[in-house]
Amino acid sequence: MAVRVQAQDFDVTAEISALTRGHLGIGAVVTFTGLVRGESQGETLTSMTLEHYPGMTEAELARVEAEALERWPLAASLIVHRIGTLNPGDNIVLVVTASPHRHAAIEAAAFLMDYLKSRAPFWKKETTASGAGTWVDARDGDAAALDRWKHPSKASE
Amino acid sequence: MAVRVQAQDFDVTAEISALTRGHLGIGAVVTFTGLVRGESQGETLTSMTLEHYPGMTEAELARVEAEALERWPLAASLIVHRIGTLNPGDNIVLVVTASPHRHAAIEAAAFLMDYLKSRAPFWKKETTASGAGTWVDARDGDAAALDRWKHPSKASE
Amino acid sequence: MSEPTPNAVKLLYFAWVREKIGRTEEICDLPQGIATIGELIAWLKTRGPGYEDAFQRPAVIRAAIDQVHVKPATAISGAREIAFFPPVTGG
Amino acid sequence: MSEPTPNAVKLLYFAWVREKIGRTEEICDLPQGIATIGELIAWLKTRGPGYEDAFQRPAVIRAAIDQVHVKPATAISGAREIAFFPPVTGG
Repeated sequence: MAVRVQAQDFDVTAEISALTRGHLGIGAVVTFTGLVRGESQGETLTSMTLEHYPGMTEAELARVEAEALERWPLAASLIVHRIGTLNPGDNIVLVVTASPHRHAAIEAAAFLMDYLKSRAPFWKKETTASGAGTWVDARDGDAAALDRWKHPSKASE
Repeated sequence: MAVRVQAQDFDVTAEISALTRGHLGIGAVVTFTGLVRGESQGETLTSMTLEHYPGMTEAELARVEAEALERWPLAASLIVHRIGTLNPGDNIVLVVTASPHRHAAIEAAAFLMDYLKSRAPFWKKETTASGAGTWVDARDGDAAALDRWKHPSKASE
Repeated sequence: MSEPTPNAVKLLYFAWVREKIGRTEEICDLPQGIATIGELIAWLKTRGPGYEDAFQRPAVIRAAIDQVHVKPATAISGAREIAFFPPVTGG
Repeated sequence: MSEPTPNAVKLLYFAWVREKIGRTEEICDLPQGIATIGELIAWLKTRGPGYEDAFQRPAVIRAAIDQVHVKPATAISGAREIAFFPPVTGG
């Protein structure tokens, strides 16, 4: 039950260990890691810079996490989001969910990513080989991904 | 694109790194880790022993993985399953999926776990504090979990 | 920075909204008659070329009052901090 | 262990099927007339108390021919290796 916004990298194994140690009721841990891809719309990416809204970011991530905890019986969860300038292949975001059984952990991780992407105040600026810096546009698919959580009977399938 | 059956533990970070290094098209990595829980039907668990069918296990895991690769555009995937005697809190199984976008990675990881649980020839024997060794019964829920992948329109929601 | 007066509000800008306006934040004394986020955007747009550029398509502007997402019709009365930014792209 | 003769097949047992029968594997000369997995189970059941106990509820017995899952009605002709086990519980 924690959210962190940080410039430094994270270690998935270490985060899982810290989250599950001593919780012998946990049978399933799911992690989602988002990475900087090496190209954007056909152009080679040289770096990506993440801006955020300090204060609101942490508050919004905590609200998203609280909503997941209301919907699924999670034993533990974690959201870590990096800020600053990152290179292709670098980690951007980590979501970890832990629960007694696997389906809750998997669904909650998917939910956290969909909600985080639509609500947490981060903005990505990509720099390509040509030197141009471009703010990434929000994807229509992300809004559609969000919609499915509004129909509990579908989301639980 | 690999499956391993082994007695020793695995390191999630190391497995992710090995799988994604140099693949700059990967934007999303999902891991599922199954852990030995500390109790079973109200009794304290002291250990769990995993038996398997050498040869068929690897073949079946490879078939399950091949099916996931046919259904989702995965850039990389991995299944690691431990055998032998494990203690509460120990890792049992790891599934890793990597893809350009997150939904494919999440769905494929869920699929791999559901299929692996119903098809890979492993059997768990639990030892409880009272000293009794009991073979774990297959759960009805696992068969139901499998069914949802037979309706592509539902599974892709 | 001095404390805002009762009629003043802190405005924050992020990403390309920030770049177009050319500033990260400012304390603004709002004129009478501005009741909602949408009305505030319409007024900000008149404050110069940078603002006009930033707010030329209100449909792609998102806003937060005191660090909570709000809609264009949301009342701003009582707000201490109002932020404007493009649709978020984290994750 | 000698190579199986043309009429012989290697049988493998796992988990509680193995424990009840008391062996991991054996090479068996099958009598004439056993065409399917279901028929093989019915015959194995007659081979002693351990087998009878292991196969008393055929509905909970799973089988594989040459390391591929099969059904009770599957023909066994040509099989080199036939395994019997409870429903799997890995993962």
